[in-house]
Amino acid sequence: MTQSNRITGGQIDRTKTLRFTFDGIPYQGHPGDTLASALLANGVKLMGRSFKYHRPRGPISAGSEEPNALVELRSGGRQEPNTRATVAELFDGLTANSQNRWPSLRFDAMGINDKLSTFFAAGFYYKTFMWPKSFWEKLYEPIIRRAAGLGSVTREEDPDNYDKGFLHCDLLVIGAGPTGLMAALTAGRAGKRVILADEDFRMGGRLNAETYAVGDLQGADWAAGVVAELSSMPNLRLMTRTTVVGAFDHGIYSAVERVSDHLATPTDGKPRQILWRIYSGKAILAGGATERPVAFENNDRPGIMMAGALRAYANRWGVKVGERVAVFTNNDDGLRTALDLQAIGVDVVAVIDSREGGDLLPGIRHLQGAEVIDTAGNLGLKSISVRQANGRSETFAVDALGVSGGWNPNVNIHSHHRSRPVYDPAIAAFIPGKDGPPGLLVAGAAAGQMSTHAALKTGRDAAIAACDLTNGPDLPQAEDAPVRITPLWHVAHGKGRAWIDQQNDVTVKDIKLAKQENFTSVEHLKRYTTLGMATDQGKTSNVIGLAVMAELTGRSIPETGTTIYRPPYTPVAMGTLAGRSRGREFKPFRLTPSHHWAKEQGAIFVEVGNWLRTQWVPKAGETEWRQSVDREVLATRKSVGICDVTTLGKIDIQGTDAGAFLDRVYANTFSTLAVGKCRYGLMLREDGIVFDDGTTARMSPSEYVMTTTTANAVTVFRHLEYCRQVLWPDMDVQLISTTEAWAQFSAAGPNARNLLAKIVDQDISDAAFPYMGAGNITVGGLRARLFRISFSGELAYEIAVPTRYGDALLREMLAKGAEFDPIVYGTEALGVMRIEKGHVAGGELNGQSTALNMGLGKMVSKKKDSIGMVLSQREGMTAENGYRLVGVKPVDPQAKLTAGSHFLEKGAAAVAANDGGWLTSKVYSPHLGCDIALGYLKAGDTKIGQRMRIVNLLAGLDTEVEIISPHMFDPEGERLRG
Amino acid sequence: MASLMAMTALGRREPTTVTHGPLTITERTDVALASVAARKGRMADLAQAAQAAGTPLPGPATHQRGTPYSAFWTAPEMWFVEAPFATHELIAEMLKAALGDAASITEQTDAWVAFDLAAPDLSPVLERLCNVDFRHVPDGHATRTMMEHLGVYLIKHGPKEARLYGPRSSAESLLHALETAAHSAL
Amino acid sequence: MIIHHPILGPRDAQEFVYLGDANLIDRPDGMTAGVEVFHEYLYQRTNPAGEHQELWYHEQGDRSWLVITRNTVTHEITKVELARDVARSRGRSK
Amino acid sequence: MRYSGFRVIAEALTGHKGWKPVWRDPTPQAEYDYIIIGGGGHGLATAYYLAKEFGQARIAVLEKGYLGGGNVGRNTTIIRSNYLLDGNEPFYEFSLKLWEGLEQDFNYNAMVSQRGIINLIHTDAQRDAATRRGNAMMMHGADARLLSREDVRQMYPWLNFDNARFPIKGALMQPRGGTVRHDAVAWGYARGADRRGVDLIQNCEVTGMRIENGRIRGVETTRGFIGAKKVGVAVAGSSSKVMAHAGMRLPIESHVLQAFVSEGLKPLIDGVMTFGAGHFYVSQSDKGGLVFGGDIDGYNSYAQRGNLPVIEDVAEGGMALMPAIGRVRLLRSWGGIMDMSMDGSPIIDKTHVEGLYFNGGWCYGGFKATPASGWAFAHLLAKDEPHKTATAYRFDRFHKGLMIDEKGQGAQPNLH
Repeated sequence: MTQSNRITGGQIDRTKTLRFTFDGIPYQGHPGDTLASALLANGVKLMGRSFKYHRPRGPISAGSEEPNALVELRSGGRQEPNTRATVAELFDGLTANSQNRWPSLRFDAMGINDKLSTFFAAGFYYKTFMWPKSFWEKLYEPIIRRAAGLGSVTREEDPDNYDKGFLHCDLLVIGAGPTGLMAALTAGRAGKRVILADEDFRMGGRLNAETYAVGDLQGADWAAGVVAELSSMPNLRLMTRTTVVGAFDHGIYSAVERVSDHLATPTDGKPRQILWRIYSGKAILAGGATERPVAFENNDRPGIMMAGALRAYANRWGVKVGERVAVFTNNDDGLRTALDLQAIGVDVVAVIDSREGGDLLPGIRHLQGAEVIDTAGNLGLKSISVRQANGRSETFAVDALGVSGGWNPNVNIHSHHRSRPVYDPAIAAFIPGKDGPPGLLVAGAAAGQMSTHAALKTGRDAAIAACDLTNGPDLPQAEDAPVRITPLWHVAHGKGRAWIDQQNDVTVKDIKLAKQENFTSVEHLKRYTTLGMATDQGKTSNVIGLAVMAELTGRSIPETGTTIYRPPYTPVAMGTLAGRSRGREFKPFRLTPSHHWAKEQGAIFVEVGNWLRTQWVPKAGETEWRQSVDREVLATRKSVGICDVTTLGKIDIQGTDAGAFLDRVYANTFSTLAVGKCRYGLMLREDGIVFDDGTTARMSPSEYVMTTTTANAVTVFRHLEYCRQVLWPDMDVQLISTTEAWAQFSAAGPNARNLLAKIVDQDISDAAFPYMGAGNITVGGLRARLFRISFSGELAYEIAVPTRYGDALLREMLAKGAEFDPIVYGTEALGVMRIEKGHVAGGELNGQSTALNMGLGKMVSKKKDSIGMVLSQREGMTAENGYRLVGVKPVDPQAKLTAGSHFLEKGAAAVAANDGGWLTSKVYSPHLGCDIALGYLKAGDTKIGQRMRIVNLLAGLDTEVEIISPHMFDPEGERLRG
Repeated sequence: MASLMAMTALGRREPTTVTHGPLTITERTDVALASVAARKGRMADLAQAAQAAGTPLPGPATHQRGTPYSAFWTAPEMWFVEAPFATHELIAEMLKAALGDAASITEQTDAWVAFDLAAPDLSPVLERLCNVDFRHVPDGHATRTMMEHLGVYLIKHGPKEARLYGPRSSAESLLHALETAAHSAL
Repeated sequence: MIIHHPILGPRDAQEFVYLGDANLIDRPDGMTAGVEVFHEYLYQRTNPAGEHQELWYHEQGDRSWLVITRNTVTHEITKVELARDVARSRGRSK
Repeated sequence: MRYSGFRVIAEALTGHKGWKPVWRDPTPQAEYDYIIIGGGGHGLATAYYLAKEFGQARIAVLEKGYLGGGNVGRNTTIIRSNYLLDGNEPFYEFSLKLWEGLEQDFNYNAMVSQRGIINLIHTDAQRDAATRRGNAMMMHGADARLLSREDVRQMYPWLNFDNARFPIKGALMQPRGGTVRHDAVAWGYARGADRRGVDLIQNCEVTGMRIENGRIRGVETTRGFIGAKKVGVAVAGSSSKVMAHAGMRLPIESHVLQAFVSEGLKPLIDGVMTFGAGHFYVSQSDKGGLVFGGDIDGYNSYAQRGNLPVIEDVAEGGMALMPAIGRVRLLRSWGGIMDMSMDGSPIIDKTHVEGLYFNGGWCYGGFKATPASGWAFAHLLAKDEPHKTATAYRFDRFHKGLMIDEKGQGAQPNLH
């Protein structure tokens, strides 16, 4: 199809032709086109359907404020719903489809809603669909949900990459129109580090859409010249296709750079978009202004658009939207459109000017004191009805109408800190109020300075102020026309609907109804009618909406107030906000020193925080995980097993006060611990709840090595720093984490010592290295550490070497100890053995339990002050019948237990009143030959030996169990002292 | 000295070098590292001993080169000291001998993976990874920062070269992040 | 937010971990104070809408605990001190 | 006037001339029996139930801004009763039952929609905790189901099952959980209260409390002194500010919680879903927008706006769970001020001042609690004793060591 509406001029490259399709129909355009300008050039005005009434719609703007021309861009995993055709850059092979219509854009069955619109008044759904009760979820809501929404989402993963980054500058200039260019030029020439960002793919802003001159150049050419100079400055960073979307605290702004959206697919896996966090000294908002419509009957037909947009399509894109055009305006800017269009030979049928008096435009039918009262044309504008000053009405056959209700400064970013814009009657619009983001200046049209001269001047002056300069460049000559406007918000006429928020189908009638029902506060108006809640966030509708409410209530616009804009300025893709943190890269991996060995063995890994730990190591022939775990447990208890325990937190604590410090942070005492020994330590929070536990060894009079649980390594370290810096700042204590510096392995089982004896250079006989001994040793001359501690209840040691030797140490232990058939066990077997021994871990250390609950009450020393000691004595935490840790086994050894099941007395109903507690951890014990568990049971210490039930209502399980001591294996601990 | 064979943080026998266009990333396994923290009220003694031992103790956010010891500031009255691994595998013991009880000294060599970054201009890659104003900060700037959820130390030796210390267990994730950023930016 | 670290200068607040009201510095002595006093210390907050002194930890930095004076309505930060110095000035020692 | 489908049709055919104001704009009287400070969800619900269920008269609600302008107007609209602890579960289950009959009760369609909520499970420890929780819920008469990985996959096959850093292993589901049109809740209660004679007074900020010999006499406001026999405070987010008028410090900090909505989309998610390996929860509104959120910003704030790191953190969680939403656009973000309490659970209690009652500390639990909170607070105000489902929500629980700490985080509000 030929570009029937393409005319001469504009900033498009006619030497290249781009092919694209819309709803499957092929069209052609040129580089420099947007999807909207290209479709208009091909005579296509109908681009979408509205949300509620499914009214046929075309674009009303040429920018990011567009509420109507939303399409599904691209396809497959790249399908992009709700994309504004007015900012989608044309590329060869672009495919777009209309959305929210069925079966087709021209014939949309849901158009029936428009005929029934009287039943769909604002908030009607709050008043009905309530009977019968069940019908809402079964009937009404499913229908509403199916009908709702605009574009549709793919179910495929987005194939493109996204990236993030950080930028720093003295001055961030938001918007590269005349204001922003002048500001950047001023600061740039002064040598400041400047970032100039603009959402458009061509800098120059409105100058690209206007015909008038700056200096002795066309505005667009002047802009190109400035851009060229700025590009040559090393201290300048020009960012086109970059929208500053949010203003955050202390000069931080977020910006989205669309790196590849103008390409069919990103080149070579480069990011589609980048989220930049910009750290600015100062910032200047030079975001320009947005033209707003006037509400009149049927003002939403394809072909009716903002006068400035009509002008932009002609001047920038060489497109005449219509053959016979009219303009409806309440201000001088609308007249520009008429003159520009006339100048390029478009038939301007009439200018409908709602104002009385003033000069008449030469050579154009200029009707003053007139208003457009209605329009006709279903899928595209055919005619408009005009009521003239004398009351006579006349109909004009036109296929395009430009509407100008005045221009709203783009205050959005300035209100991101909840600063309320203030009304300026001189331009009949809101300008930035007080208490905007500190360091943010506003200039040009965004500040209500509407002429080109004012833009250039305030842009320069803002840069001078922001950068503490004394002067700036001379200003080129430019038009300085005053704003002449007589506010007209809506045309009072007839019974038809006059649209205010076109996407959400909010009409003047809805505002009237809201007023009638006393939803008169602007917040209620917005929430009740959905005014300004659409994808354009009310850029074209909010102001006229509240102005109409002001008229209806007889209040002034300032009295009526305004809502504020929230981030983001324009919608931002989730992928961009997530950046590289996706899929497997969501969080970094932490790998243990034995990871590569375990991978060779085909081990199964489990996520523990960011760590990947070996869960079990299957051997040939093992088909079910329990086989592997049982084998690992039995082999360990029979001979020796090795487990990588590197993930446990290790903290080096040094200083002459280290012992006294540990007495404060642990509930039990460490200052009395002998050098070369270690001790189990219990750490409380200040509220008396158990925080963490682990063994801590004294390596020298002034050096301790603390171990923490894997889960709390970071929080314990933070807590210790807090204690030494904030609570006891004069204690001589220094801390550093050594978690990753040492590869640490547990060797457990009757042959643990025999195996290690073959590895280490020192005598580790029971006499030389007794239970709970600790010390520095060597392994073949290599510095190492040995701790005789046991989590499994076996004769056990933990041996540590510098991490780089961890893999070799493991292989060495397996090789040199071969005669003992050592096995490597994972976290599952570890869990089995610690539960058999009744040691608390994750399930018991739940942040809700006291030492008393765990049966460790005696460990909390009252002889000294320690974190949590006092508050652990509160009545509610020391009750006789409180939870106590118990062991549990089923009466029938075949019966299965589930962690999370609850205790009930025999015969008691499964209701909360009878809830006795719950199972915290459960495993199968190959030694006891049945499931065993630990649990917190009310007054559990008095119930040892009793029979109870544990129920799991989720699985319908109800099992008789025996309450036993948590120390289910070798309760006397003979093995570990062996 | 040890009979055990070392494995690099990336799980190989030999240090890894990867290049992405102009960027070269080199894993450094030949650096010994230890933390040195002044004991309470002993800063003067430490400074004296350090000077005698030829151990620089630079000011905040600074790295200072020396022979055999280089060092960078990590916290108030605390530094990381670097030395050649071949001669200083026992760096902690050596420093203890040199600095006495004026400081708490802890082995850190294997707590970290070290990457050297080299390119005609490192800023385009680093600005994708961390909020350090790499273009702006002076040579010898040493700071802790975050890259892809990982806490790292970044030392700027010049616009073309930097040293990165990251948590050893996440060496592969960190390298992946560096390569991804390089691919994206260069 | 940007926190002007007394030693390191401006740093992104993302590097810090927040704890809360700086009155947590004034921990009572557990050997003399009872539940009453500790309850007041640990649980009760002034929670002002305005200037607030609060504890932040530079976890992804130099591990300093800081006392930051920040306006909870505007987020403006007017003062940043090392918590250790503040603690000493409030009479804390060993 | 009574709302109904018939009424909607009749009005439509007669040009909607008959619709009456949903509430009056009364001028404050000199004195009331009950003054409720706070015209948000909880305050309006309290007034509604005081009038309707407890037969009280002469009630006023004082709102400093507009009705429903508190957190009821800025939240993610989720209702559920999937709590673990005895102190909480009966109360939230009571609330869910009230939700289930709410629209017929106050004759306003708040679109209570029980499309189910699932909490995803990614580790064995999470499954154990979910089992404990699910059983606790069922023992309190609530509904719960434990879903397998395959169950979840059947519901949402397009979630990240094959390339996940923390694979989905199942979920705890509460089929009766869901969402409600949040503004409509405030409007429905307001309309219901107004029709029962409650004076809803907007733009009326409380600036002081008149307390004589330990008894409340009334409140100073921007519209003058208003006397009252009893005063109930329900201003979550501003609790510390208001209670300071009575010289009280609270076990509460104010924190900002951001929430987000995407552009309107054709149906993608039916129910509510929470990610178990990151800070992300999501549902889809009847209008088509994805409504989602994550963790609080984490520092004391009254600013009603948040910062970028949390937005990124939430988006990372969203993309990790739902790789298909890469091109879905975040449309709007907002911030609500939460009363973060010292154990993550609320307070509904008397104070040391006779006649002064407090309702707050809701953390993120506030919206779903609205009906029960209003009912229980009305009960306390009218009968001077706590409602049976709210007996644990006392000030002195911290002193006695009876914290209701669902997350086990202890006395640090920003971790709850």
